[in-house]
Amino acid sequence: MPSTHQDSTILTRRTGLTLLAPTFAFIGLFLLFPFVWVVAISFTDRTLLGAAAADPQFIGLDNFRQLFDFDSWMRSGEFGRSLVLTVYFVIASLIGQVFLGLGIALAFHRRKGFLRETIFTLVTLAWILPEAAIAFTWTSFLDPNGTLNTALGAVGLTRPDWLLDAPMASIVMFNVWRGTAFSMLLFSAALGNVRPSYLETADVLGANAWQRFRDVLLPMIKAQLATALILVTLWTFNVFTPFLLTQGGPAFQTDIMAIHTYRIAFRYFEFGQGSAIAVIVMLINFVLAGVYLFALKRGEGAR
Amino acid sequence: MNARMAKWFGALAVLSFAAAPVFAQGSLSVICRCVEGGVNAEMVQWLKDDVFPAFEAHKAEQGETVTLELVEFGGSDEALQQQYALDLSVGTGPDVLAFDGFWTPDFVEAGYIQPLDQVAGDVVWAWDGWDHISEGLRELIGFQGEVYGLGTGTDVRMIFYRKDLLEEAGLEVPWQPESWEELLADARQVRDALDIAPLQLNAGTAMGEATTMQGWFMALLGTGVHMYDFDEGVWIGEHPGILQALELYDTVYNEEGLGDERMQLVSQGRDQSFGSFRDGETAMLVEGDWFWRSVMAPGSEWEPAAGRDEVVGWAKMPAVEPGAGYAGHDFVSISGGTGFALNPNTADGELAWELLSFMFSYDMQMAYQEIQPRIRIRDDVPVTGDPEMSRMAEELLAVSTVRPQLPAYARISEAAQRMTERVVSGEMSPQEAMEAYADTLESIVGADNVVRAD
Amino acid sequence: MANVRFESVTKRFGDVAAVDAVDLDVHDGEFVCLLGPSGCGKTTTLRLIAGLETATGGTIRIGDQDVTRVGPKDRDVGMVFQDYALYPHMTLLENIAYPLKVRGAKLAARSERTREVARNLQIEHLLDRMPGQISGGQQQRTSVARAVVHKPRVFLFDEPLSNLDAKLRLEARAFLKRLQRELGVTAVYVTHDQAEAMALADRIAVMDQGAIVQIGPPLEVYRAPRTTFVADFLGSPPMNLIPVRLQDGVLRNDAFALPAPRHLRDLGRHEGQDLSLGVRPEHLELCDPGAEHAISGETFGLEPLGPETLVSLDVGGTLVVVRVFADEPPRLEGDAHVRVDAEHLHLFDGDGVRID
Amino acid sequence: MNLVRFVLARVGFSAFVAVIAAAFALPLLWLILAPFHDQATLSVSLPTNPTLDNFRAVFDNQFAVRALFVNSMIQAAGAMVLTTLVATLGAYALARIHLPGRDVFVYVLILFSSVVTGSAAMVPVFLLIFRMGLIDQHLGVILVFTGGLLPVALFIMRDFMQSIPRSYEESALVNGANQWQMLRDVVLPMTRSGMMVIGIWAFVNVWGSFLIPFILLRSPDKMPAATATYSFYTEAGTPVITLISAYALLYVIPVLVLYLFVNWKYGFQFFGGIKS
Repeated sequence: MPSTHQDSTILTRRTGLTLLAPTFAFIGLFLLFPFVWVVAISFTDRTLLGAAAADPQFIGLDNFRQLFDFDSWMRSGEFGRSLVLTVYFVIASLIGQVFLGLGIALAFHRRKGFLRETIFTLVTLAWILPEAAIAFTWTSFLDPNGTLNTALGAVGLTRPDWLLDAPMASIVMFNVWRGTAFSMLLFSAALGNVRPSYLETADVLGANAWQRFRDVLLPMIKAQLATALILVTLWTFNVFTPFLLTQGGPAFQTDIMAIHTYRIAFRYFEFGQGSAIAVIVMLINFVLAGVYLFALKRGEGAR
Repeated sequence: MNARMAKWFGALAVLSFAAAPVFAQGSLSVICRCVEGGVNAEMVQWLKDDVFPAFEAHKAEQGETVTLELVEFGGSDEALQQQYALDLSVGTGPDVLAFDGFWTPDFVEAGYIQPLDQVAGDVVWAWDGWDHISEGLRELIGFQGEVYGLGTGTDVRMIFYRKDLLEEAGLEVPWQPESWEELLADARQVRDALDIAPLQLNAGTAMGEATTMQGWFMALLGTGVHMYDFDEGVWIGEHPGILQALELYDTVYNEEGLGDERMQLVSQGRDQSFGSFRDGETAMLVEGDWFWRSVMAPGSEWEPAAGRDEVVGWAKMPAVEPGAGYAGHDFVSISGGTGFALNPNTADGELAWELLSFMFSYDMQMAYQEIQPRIRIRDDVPVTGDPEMSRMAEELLAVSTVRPQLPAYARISEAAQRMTERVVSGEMSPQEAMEAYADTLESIVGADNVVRAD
Repeated sequence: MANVRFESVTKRFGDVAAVDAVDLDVHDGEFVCLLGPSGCGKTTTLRLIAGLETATGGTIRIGDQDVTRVGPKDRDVGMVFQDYALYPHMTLLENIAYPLKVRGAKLAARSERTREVARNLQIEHLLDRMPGQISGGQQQRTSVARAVVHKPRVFLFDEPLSNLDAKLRLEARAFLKRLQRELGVTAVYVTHDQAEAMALADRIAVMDQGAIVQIGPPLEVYRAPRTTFVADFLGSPPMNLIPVRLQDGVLRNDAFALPAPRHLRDLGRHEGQDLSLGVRPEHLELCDPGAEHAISGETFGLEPLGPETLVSLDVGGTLVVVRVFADEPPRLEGDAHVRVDAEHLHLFDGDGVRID
Repeated sequence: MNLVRFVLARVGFSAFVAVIAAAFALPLLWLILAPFHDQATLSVSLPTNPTLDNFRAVFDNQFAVRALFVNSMIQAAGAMVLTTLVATLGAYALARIHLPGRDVFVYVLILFSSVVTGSAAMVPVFLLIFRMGLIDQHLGVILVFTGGLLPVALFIMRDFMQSIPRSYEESALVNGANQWQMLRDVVLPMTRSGMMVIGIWAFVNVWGSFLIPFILLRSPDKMPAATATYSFYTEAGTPVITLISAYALLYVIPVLVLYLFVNWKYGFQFFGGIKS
């Protein structure tokens, strides 16, 4: 019933707006303004260096047209290829992070103690340790003679040269390692809210583990699943850290969108074009978030 | 004197200082990509221990107080370039800027920097140092005949080789291939004898400009072609020479396994090539003199265990065949250079120039030479203390050329790196890679400014 | 102490009127229970008094003051929440003293008053504990202590006993009753439990769909429910309601025919109409088949409860419950027969309104 | 049969835990070992003659030491406090007052922030801070970070806010507290664990960031640790592994300490598991 009390007098509108004022100020200054600037600049040939820096011109949709130049856009290092690679990267990372995060959360659902603390701490550290430090240790981990291959060799598996032979797999692995904590914490909190009686009911009815998950837990964490999907998708689309491992290579095989944009904006200082990419990426993210939310709403409607 | 009095006196001192006549004092800041005890530590040492005290003393003799400040920049080259661009675009920044020569055109076109004489006035041309700087080196930091700064020095490129490995493979040392044919044949011999991939010619985008300078140019110039046609004023997009150079890469990395492509493609590849050379797994490595004087310097991380001077030799990079190289040379090399430019936003252009020219005085350059011997731009400053360095300067500067100082260079350089990467990784054939390169060129400078082989 | 007065108060959430033009007068020192099923508007009514909701229309007065637009902090009321809302980061002492603290009372005065109230509620020995460290009953008392500590003009209770188990609930009920008598404060108490309301209230206001259907002393409401809704809500088990038709002064149904009670003056107006016949289970009596005006039905179930037994009969498709006061449950099988005194019959018209 | 299943489940669980533990711990091995090698490489091995020389060399680099223990600390702590404060107040308001479209609002903000924190928005951010006169000041960095981190912080924080039963605040009001007393005495203490999560998250984001401090700061004595790592690179842009590894280890320690402290004191966890 409290949910109907939308206009509760806990906060007067005035206090509420006062509390929101700093938020609005920061958003206006440091989000809205740069955002509008980026959108505006995506229609110009603005650069940081060279003649166009001194006198940028409005060029309409040329930046976008150039990105979607279908003759060359699938070549290595070009926008189209980068988009395809990003889609691979996002889907693989998403599956990895969300499944692993959910798996760990489920494995330790209603468990306590040292084991849980250790695993949660390790996974969380992978998330929060600074990337400048992490990049080196991962380069070492993936080295042909690195820890990973040593471990693989010990159990009799092949020892690939990860960064050369399987660069995309490498950065997906890295990104899953880095990002699983968020899903894990999210699902762990969501599962914590499931009343034990629901599971016990399922037990009494003789459900096996999978049925218990599908019929009891899954419906209860559906909203969190959507959240995880949206945020992880968004973050993965924009994640730049793999740059520290591969710099987008070898041969642009890991030229994902953030790295691609970085190259255009930083190496070439082509801000117009870089902004155009940023705008497209945002539109894609916008659509994806919309799709997830729509699916969620429909799922709820059907229930 | 109690604390409160001290404060008052301090304030008074500041006031009187501020009220002093302008001509009697000034302050300047210098920025470089250098950190005490870190990157380019020698430059910090030179500036802080030699240049600054000497300049301050020099000005004090003239009755002027000058305070100098060094801004030690710890980021990458790209980052420094970007910071300059941002600062200069809003009219701030340190007075004297450490500057890479090939940045100049882009900065000029953006209107960020101005010629020395516009910043400091005609006093610039009265400097006696100009007599000791050759015509070609004056424009290390220049564009379209204007000079924006002074270069600290230049460099040359060559093939470094492991004497021990070559001997082991039955080659004669000192070694000097006269053609690509010979180079490849000798590399094969080492490969077969020692079962290693002996040769590294830089490729790919991961090492950035190092690929263009130590790899692409060294191959391309050997075919007699440059990236730019200076007579016609156009970029060369397609050319038999380009194809030939790409085929060299193809031969080395793909067809014959003479080189290990891994080191060219992964992000820490250049390091690995250093390590591989140190550990005797690479026998021939195309690098710049910096590799000799700094990377393998005695006592450093990358020095071979047996000692640099014992096991490392160097050979000139041959053209395809004698006389076929750029400008008809038998051997090829390319030179670049970094230096210092003046910030047009400086409060006192004349003073800034005074400092800059002081840094490039004979005495100061000799002092630098003691800290770090290398090829300086003053012809009266010899490379002291390292006979090999002197020999490199002597033999290679004669055949060396420079990059096109043009606004689009940075991007086109990247396109060339990408072209080599596409071939080395096997993504494209040399022909396809060249066509893609020409397409990129057209999108950067426009089809009118690119030559293609119809 | 003060009275509370609602004048045509309305509260809308969007299109829904949770409280619809309610008039209510709670006298000084009176204990009024708002009783009704969930969603009937009783909690909203309470929150309107507290100031946690702002009325969409009408006037609310506490004492002489018009508080319709006054914020909760200036209404000087005390409230016990359903979940107690004890601050988990404060000790019991800090929790109870909180109303004094925000009113600027000095620490010493705060502590003294808090101890006094705590002693009264027998939780003085717990004052240093955190809310998570005490039992539900103790939490409930702490919550009451916090509500009374600053001597508010009105007490508000929002189903304060619903989170307690049955035994504790009875205890707490008695305790609250005593406390209210001792303090003599004006209290408004929201519950959906009719027994609680009967036990505690001076007057019960039964609410349905945002309106007060009936208000009066518990027994009066029990004895003369204004509508079938009230009749059905009060009493456990509730009043039996059987559909009948009034024809020629006789109440007819497929299963029986009873003469209409004569004391109902307005009955004449309902001749030929479908009505509801109401009779409480305790007013039905098992009898022989041949007894006058006996109602027959098939035995449906027996629920022995100790001092009494509930017998349910299927009378022409309607389940009728009979309360039999006897230690030993009656032996019944097949058809059974009951009778009722005319004076205990209630009649409700087609709209469910009582016919007097 | 049941026993077999039980044993299998135990074994499966143990194997799962072992694999997860190894997968998340092994990549960190180098970070722990390399700094103690006299000649570090990218491969992992126990140092044969462990040395602290690398740390000594790192501490000789005044620039890097100052960057880590002063500048990074100021910027990360500053952004942490500001982000947490602004996000907590904002999220609370969003959770408790009805603004049309507030859910979409937060999502749109997150989308914006992903654009703005990317490299494309570097120039407007620089120009903005320049006009505000905050170039080369810690405050400029802190403000920009706060703006960038705010949307996600709001999003996560709102979850914590919504998990507080309203009755706590209502009881505070009925008890006579005004809105600010209610905020101070009830809301803020009750969302402390959420603030800790947001705080750590903001801290580590700033602690590890390179780009923003880099374009907004000028003096070397204000640069944070992420930029200082470059001072352990050679002229050619190749890392000096021995020093980098030692610096990297020093670099992670504050984050580690902060995390362990908060996890021990408040628990590092989300509340209801943020719903969209």
